[in-house]
Amino acid sequence: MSGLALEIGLALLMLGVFAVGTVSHGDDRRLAGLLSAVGVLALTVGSFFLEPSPGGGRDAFVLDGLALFAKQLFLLATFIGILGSLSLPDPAFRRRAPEYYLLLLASLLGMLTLASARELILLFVAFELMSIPLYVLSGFLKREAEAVEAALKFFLVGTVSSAILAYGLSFVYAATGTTALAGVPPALEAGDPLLVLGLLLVLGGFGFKIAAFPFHMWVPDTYEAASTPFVAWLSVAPKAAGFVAIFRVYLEGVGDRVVLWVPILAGLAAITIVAGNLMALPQQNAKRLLAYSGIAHIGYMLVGLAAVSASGTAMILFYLVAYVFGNMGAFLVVETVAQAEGSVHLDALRGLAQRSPLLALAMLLSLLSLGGIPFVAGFWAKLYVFWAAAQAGLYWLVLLGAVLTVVALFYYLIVAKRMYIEAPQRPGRIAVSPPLALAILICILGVVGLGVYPTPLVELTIRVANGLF
Amino acid sequence: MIDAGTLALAALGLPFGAFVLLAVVAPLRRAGRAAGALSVAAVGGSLLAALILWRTFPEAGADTVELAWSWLPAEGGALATVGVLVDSVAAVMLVLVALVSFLVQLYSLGYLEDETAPALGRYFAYHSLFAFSMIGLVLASNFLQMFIFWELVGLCSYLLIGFWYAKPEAARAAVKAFWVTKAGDLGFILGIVLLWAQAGTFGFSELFKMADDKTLPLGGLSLIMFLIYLGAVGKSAQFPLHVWLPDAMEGPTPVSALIHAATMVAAGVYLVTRAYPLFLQTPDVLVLIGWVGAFSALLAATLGLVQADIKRVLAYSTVSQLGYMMAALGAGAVGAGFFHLLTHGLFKALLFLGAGAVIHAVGTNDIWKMGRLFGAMPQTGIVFLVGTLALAGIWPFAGFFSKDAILAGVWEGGLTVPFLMLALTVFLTAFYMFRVVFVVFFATGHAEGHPHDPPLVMGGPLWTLAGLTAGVGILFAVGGGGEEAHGPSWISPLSLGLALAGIAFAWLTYQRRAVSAEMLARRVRPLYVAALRKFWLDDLYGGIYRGVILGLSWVVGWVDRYLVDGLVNLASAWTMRGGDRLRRIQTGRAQDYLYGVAFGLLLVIVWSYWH
Amino acid sequence: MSLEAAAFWGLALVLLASGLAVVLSKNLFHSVLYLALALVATAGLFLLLQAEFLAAVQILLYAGGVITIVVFAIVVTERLVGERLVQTNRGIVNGGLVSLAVLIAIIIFVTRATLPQTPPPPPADLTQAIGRDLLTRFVLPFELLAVLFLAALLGALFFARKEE
Amino acid sequence: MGLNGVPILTLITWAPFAGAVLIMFTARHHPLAVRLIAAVATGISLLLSVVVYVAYDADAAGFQFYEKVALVPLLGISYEIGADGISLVLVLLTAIIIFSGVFASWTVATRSQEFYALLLTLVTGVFGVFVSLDLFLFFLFYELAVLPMYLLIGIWGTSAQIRPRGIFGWAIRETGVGSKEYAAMKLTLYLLLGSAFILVGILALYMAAGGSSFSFLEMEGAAFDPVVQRWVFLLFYGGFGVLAGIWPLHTWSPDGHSSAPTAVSMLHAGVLMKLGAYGIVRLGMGLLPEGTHDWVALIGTIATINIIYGALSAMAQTDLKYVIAYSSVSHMGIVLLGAATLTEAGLNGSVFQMFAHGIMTGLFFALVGLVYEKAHSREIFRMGGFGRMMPGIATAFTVGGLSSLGLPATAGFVAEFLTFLGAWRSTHSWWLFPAVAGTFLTAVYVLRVVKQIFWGPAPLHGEFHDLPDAKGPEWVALVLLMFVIVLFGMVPGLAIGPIDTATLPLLTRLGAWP
Amino acid sequence: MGLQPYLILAAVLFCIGLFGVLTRRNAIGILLGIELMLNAVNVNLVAIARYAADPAGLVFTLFTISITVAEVAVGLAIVILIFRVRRTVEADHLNLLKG
Repeated sequence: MSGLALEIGLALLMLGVFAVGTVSHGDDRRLAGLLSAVGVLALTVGSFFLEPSPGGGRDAFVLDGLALFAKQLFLLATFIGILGSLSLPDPAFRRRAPEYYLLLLASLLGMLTLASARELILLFVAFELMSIPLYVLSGFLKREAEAVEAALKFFLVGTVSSAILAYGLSFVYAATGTTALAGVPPALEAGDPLLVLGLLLVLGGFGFKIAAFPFHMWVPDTYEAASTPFVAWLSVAPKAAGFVAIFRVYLEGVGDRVVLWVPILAGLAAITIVAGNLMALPQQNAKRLLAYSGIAHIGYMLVGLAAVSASGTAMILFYLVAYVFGNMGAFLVVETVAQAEGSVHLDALRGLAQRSPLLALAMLLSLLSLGGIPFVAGFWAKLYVFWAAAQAGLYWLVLLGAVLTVVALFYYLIVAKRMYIEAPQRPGRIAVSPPLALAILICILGVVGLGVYPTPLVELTIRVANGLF
Repeated sequence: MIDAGTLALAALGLPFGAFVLLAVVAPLRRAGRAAGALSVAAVGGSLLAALILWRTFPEAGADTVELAWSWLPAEGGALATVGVLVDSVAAVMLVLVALVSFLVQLYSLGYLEDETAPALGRYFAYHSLFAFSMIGLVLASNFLQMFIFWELVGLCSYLLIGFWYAKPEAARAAVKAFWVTKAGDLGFILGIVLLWAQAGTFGFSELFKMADDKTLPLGGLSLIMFLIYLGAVGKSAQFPLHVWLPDAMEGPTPVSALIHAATMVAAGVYLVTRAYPLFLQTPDVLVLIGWVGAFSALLAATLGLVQADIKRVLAYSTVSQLGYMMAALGAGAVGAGFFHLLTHGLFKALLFLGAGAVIHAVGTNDIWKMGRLFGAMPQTGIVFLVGTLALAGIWPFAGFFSKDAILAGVWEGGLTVPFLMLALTVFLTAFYMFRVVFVVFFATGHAEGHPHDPPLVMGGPLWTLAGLTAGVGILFAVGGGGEEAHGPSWISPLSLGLALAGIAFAWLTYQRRAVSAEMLARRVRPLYVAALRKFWLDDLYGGIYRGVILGLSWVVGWVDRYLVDGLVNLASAWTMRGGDRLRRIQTGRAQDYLYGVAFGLLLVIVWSYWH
Repeated sequence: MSLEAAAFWGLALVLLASGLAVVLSKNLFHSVLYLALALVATAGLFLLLQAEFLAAVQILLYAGGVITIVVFAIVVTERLVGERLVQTNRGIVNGGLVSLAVLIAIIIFVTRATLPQTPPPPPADLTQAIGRDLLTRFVLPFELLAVLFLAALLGALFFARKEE
Repeated sequence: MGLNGVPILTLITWAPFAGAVLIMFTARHHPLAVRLIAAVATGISLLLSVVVYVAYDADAAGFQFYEKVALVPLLGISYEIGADGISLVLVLLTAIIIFSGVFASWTVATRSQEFYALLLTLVTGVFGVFVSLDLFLFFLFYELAVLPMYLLIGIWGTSAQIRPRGIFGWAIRETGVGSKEYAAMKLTLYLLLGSAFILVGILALYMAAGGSSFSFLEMEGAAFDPVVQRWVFLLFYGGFGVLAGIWPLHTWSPDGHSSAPTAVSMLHAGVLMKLGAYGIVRLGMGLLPEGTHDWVALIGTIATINIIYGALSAMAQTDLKYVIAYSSVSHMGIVLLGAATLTEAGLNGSVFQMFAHGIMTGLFFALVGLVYEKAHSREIFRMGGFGRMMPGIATAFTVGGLSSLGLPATAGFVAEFLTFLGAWRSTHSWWLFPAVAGTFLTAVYVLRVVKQIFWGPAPLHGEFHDLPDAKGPEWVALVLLMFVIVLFGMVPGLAIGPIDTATLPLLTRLGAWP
Repeated sequence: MGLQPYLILAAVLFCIGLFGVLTRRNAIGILLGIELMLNAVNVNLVAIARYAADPAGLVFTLFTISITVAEVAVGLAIVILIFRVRRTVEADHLNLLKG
């Protein structure tokens, strides 16, 4: 079954990493990481040779356009994440590299499957496979009190959300009488209250994964304490997976009844945007800042979701790609600076433009992209999402989002101020390890490339999204 | 034979060329005397053109010559044009302006010989600009163009009053002059705008034609003409906007002679004369003009009584004489008013230049620091006396005829009370002018240094003007005058008698000391104090400026910074504070995060109930 | 009341009572024991629902596996800390209100739904069907579950292992 | 395409950007080269603007030098540019201001390479806005024109001292009023807030027009629903109004302009504020005639508030740059008042005022920059007697001041006078009176400042000795600007000719002509 | 005997679990609450499967039970780790990260 090629390939890769882990000894076992990077890259490249097959029907596992697109996105993000992780200085990441990468890949396997899952059990298992390694990974620096605490919080919130998700899925199952997602549209058509209840509960579960307000509360703590490259990856890949799952459950094949979700999603989008942006304002820790800004971004994606249309879905996909590049770029620059300065406080970025102009430029571009400024990817992302919402007539939401963008720019500009306006605390360039530099480069190329010429990707996402409706 | 239009353009263009050269070619300007020579030559050319124009005018077949070019294009023809309009009034006025400008500039070469070369260059640049502007005003063919040049002469006045800008008084006086005249100009421009909206044109010819044909819509015309008249009030220093003129004496004396006596201040009178066909449609405004003119004349005369500064006396007398002209216009004696404008231009320029020669010689403006100067500078004394006699209205000097004509005109116009005020002013004028003459030239006193008559470059203009003052008068005395005095025959003796009485009284008081000036002052103490304090008008305006305008600006500035902008800052501070508050829900306790999840769940469910 | 109903209400009573005891008991050890009771009661319910296989799994995996791990963890940590673990509740009113609200919300939906009043006859061989499905229809999640266990194991080991 | 096949508007627009790129990549560590490249790049724009200006065919009217390249066909976004009379005048204004701005900031010392690069990038945005015929392109250029401002002010700006008092004192303290960082942030955020409204408006129009094209010309043909018109117009008015400095959304401008470095203040007050007014006229009035009629009373009334309030605020300031900045607020009132009259004279006056005020305020800020650079003070009442030391600057300042108070023979008069005519002919003729009163207030504060700084004796504390006059490259800026002020004041037909060809079609669309 | 009592029973159980999760001070206590919630899910699933006569629901239950065990394992490992690092499992005391 060629549909499973990527998953099988990944499983083989995990086997290889596992083997390396058992074979290698000593304090530096990063060979596993290298192998993972190469493997994921190979899978990424390979994924572009796969042909999507039309989905639909009652297949539990489909490789339609959406699935393939999502998988490519996960693979790419993981590749960047692994590149970023390769130069992590803490001994734990060297000595325990096989565990680290194996867990990462396990979670990736969960995402890949989740993107294809059209069946409740598969969905749930994939969701859990994605989540459980993340709890471990976020506490990977297990001798640091913060990391462990973050892992516990992440775990507790995550498990409760899993319980809610499972509970919701049980109601969905009750209403449809089948575990296939194909049973959802007819049941929705019938207006079964159990289905509505189930889907609302499921939304709570997914809300945790995508970190929508108020399910977001684990995010800042986890981001602050966990290792930055992992967080960079955590902040994009699982969220993307969450969105794909949402598309599958709430939009695929639902037809007209889809408008049922508009008020809830629009409301969720609104409070997420507002809360995320406001809470980001007073942050002085770069990672926390990015965490809250990430929450706000989820809000913007929810704006697209609230449009419950093919274009809205397409624009979320586009947004996700832009977000992968922009957000990972920003996190990785923070990591680079942190490795040199030993701090992720915003003060560490002071005068970066005069110390390492290119690094500062990379950060600036990432931030501008996140802020939604023209000529970088994020602008189109926001624009397209707004466009989709405007199509759906949600002008109030567009206006709210646009106005809150200004608040967001405030804290992005504060970072820009540190880098460009303030004088450096210390002289000297900041050393960047090659893999990290490569990762940042990929992100920036993505940000600028999409900013300058977004059309092909937009067309692709629209094609992909049209398959859902 | 050069046609009138070309001549007018030449008269206009020469000073402009000189100004542009001086403004752009910095080395020439910094050369000082060369700049002066260029400026004088240019205005001399203008004078020549003006004279030819005057002598050859009217051209055959037309009593007006008009040239026009589009200035503000608009759909369906120009919204406004620029051009020249020459008629007999403009031609005569042109000669006066060019002549006085020429003489004053010449005089300035001597008067300002101590100035540094760049300053002198600047001075003549301004003068060229003034000559251009004033000629442009005279030749203006429409209200808009007149307003443009009207403002430009105001600008020159401002620049020249502030010529010695390092002197705080000069700086203050310049700004004050600008502000006060500008206040009047607000009315002028409002009037123009309203008139355009009413009549659809700015052009004098078109407007006069409409007035002739009775096609001019009369609704609101009174208001319009009143507003336009306000411009004249400011420029011609009519009550209550006369306060800037005495202060304007801080400028160099030749400037006072040219701008603040002979030409610019007369622009208001010229404006009313020019627009007379329109004013004729609004008799109510004319009556107002007459009353205000007469009142200004009397008020300024009383103020002139108590001044110690020779130039200020002359300044008040200028206000007073302008009041005469306005009164004449208001009474319908437009010819008399314009005639007085011309004669006054000559003898007041003469007086100022004479005063300038005195000041130049003794180094002070204070008449009490002068005395017995006639012996030291007899030429100056003679020309000053000529000017004074003309101003006082003594036969056969020019002022006698023009003033007579005005008195007659006002009487005929039925403005009895203004007539009485003007008659009283005749007495006062003679008194305060001869007060100056006696104190400065004849009475005991002591002037510092060694005063002497001015050099030829200053003396020449003085004698020229004196000659003209006397000459024009004698011409009228012999020829019976072009401007007939239509009034009853008792007016001439009355005015002459009043003037002579004034002279006699001044002689008694200041020469013979038979009457004590102090005692006089004590007798009319309230009036004396009021005159000393300029009837508190300056204080009133100062109060309005500081209390109303600056006070309002302080309030608005406060509101802007602390209320309007304060609200903006409040919004941003609240946003930040809101963020700070909101992030406190992020307590760090895992269970509070779980509450978050539970709340989210409830939120979603409740929300779906609602929709 | 049928026997089935009686059994149901009995089991429900036990289940809820032990559930409440789990979340309210002061002694952590007791809580765990009550949880075991609840799980067993659940297994009883499963039996009532004719899911014998699941009842077995429930008892073996849950009441056996989970409880053992938890007890083990308690013992380990108590030894680490060197004192008894006391278990109290915080913000009972708030927690109670929120939980009650959620409960009401769910029940409103549930009561609105039209639900089957009588169970259909059970399939002939349910356990066999489960086994068959597990290895055919649900083979993919089954495989994934293996990876999941691997990852969880790896993680648990990584955390639990004492280094240096 | 373009002029005789030459994409001349594109050249004008992108020449500065090319200069910026060139500066970043070639002129590292060569300050003089940086300036020369900047001067040449903006010089090219200026030259070509004049060429375009001359080549414009007033008889044909409409949008000329048209270029179109599809950008995102999917959404109907294209690179579509062209210029009509209004655009032409504003392009010329921009070219003049930036060209003189390059010279006025010749002495920027720190990080001059980045400074000029950012400045030139910004200018490309401004040019782009004025020639865009695609709403989306318009928006892109608009953002490009706003963003570099943050760094330009933040890095090269100067702070003022403001002691927080008053009723919202704590909020003012908390936000750090007065510092350049505050000003930069406030300006950027405020303007981006405006752009958020604009974006929503543009999207709404796009949807209402069928959702297939952002082209201005195509939207002109669409008849929008009155309700759409009403609300979208309000969005545009609010959004662009921020940039145009309408009361009470103007408070970013004094802080921003005062803190910005010379060339940036020139560009910002001189051109960018016009961009807001241009947006209201072009997009708001041009596309939404019924919406315009709905709101025109409000616009005009707020404009009169701007005039009076701005002038009074300017009078209350003690910081020279703030005076000039508030005078911009006041003068932008004239621009919007002219537009709100919906008359030929008023609209021509409005556009002419955009030009006139741009040049005049550019001159002002250039001068203030010079004064500050030499005297290191902006406190009006600490200075005095500078006329003796810097006669050239004093003269130029006076010329600027006279234009600002609407003295005839300067460009300012023509604009104000036309606006007056329009105001009285409009349906709200009372607008005339505050507008005229504003000119008097302007005379009061401008002459007061001139007198205080340049006239009178030098202050006793002797802080200001031997201050040099402007020199060398700085004169280029001053003379050019003074020349333009006087030229257009004496021959207003130069600008009004082309402007009129653009305002009449606009008025026809608005049903106000004939 | 309909499905409804089962669902309501599960709901009550779920909410008791939720209550535990929200109020227990001890991390292990919270874990126990989660167990109750998941157990409620199982009750739900089995009951529904019974009334739908569908073995898929039972398979689902099998998976949830297994996953629960895995989660508990990871969770307890984290708890033990916390004990080791911080000497406490009081959820209230774990607030190094906040804001």
